[in-house]
Amino acid sequence: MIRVQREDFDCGREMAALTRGNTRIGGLATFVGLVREVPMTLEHYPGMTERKLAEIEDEARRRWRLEASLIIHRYGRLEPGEQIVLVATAAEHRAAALESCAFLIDWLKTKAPFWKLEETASGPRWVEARASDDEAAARW
Amino acid sequence: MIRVQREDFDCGREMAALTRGNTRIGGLATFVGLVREVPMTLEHYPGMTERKLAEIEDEARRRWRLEASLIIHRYGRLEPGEQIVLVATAAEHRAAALESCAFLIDWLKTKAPFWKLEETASGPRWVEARASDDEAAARW
Amino acid sequence: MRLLYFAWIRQRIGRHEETVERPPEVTDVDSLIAWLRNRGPGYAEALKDASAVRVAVNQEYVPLKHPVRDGDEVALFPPVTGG
Amino acid sequence: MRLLYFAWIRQRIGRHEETVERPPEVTDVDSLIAWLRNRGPGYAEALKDASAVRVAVNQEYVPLKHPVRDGDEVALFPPVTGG
Repeated sequence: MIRVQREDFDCGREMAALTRGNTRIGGLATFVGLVREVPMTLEHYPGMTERKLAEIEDEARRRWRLEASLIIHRYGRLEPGEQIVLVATAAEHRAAALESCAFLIDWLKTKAPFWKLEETASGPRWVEARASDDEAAARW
Repeated sequence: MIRVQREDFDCGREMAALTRGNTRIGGLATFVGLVREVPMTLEHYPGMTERKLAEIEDEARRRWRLEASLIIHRYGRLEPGEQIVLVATAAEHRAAALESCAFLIDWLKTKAPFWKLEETASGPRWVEARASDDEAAARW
Repeated sequence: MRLLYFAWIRQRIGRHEETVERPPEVTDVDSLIAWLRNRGPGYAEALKDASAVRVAVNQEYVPLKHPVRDGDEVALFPPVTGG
Repeated sequence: MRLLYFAWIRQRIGRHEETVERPPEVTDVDSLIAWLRNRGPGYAEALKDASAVRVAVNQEYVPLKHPVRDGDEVALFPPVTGG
């Protein structure tokens, strides 16, 4: 399941909804990305964003046997400490959940069309793509 | 922080408490272990359990620069779908959070003194340790 | 063709989207970028370094040699930084 | 010495803990297990395969050659299965 939204999300509620009623699930891995230090505005490409997130989720479900998965990504202006993204994967055993969760956030970072504009002390600054993110995505 | 308790826990609340007010945190990784299929009773070694969990957490904090960490492990009788364990790690960047979270659950599995008695259809059965858990713990 | 711009490419060009008639010499992403550079100083500035530009045609990432056709949705943007 | 038993070792021995006077021949975990096996059929059954037994002395995992002393807390249990 994927969602692209301006509003915040409730991790506990999303995690409970993801696993509820499925007692084949033995492990749930999640990753939450948070705004560090300075406010930022997340711009995205409506339409393509949903499409890419769904493709990435499909790829995870091809590579691992997952019982459930969820990606929520926010856009718009966010303050420090606010949640940006939630990735959650549930599987019978922990390895599939942990690996696919790391895979999803690594791929999302380099493939989902989002751009961050930070409000730094010296003015607005577009966050630059990092080579380490390409390397993290390439290892899968 | 570590907690060993009979009661359930609220993932959302624990995650929010872990990151609140610390805007150096850019990534929060969590793992939740859940009871699969059949009810079980978790026995543990009070005193040694807390000690071992604290040691494992200390080891994670030596290996990765973490802003916050939490291990909650339950004991007693649990129904299918119930939460057994929560591991959560927060760091500036996602790699440290994701890796240390996987490390904590891998080490906990082979080092924390818990034993699971499952109520299978054919009667109570002690869960056997798995070689794959030893391998997972040894890779760190 | 529907053209979309994001992030600092959008800011430098000064608009988020526009619809243009495809000139005959524009047959792929490369020639589209070359043609756009001549539309004004904002375009020239935004697109001066093609290696810093990522392109999606009909919402799929494509290389610079990818063909563009009438009716395509072509988006130009910097490397993504979400997550 | 305070002896603690967990999981199926506890069940087979039929008790969770006991306090015993250390006999002189019990100097390490190995000799403790040998001595316990002679305390009754439950003990013998629980401890027949020493390779299936894990031991903690004063809440630290130890190998079979680890010494045991008066006043030690010695726990015997199967491999752990938490998480």
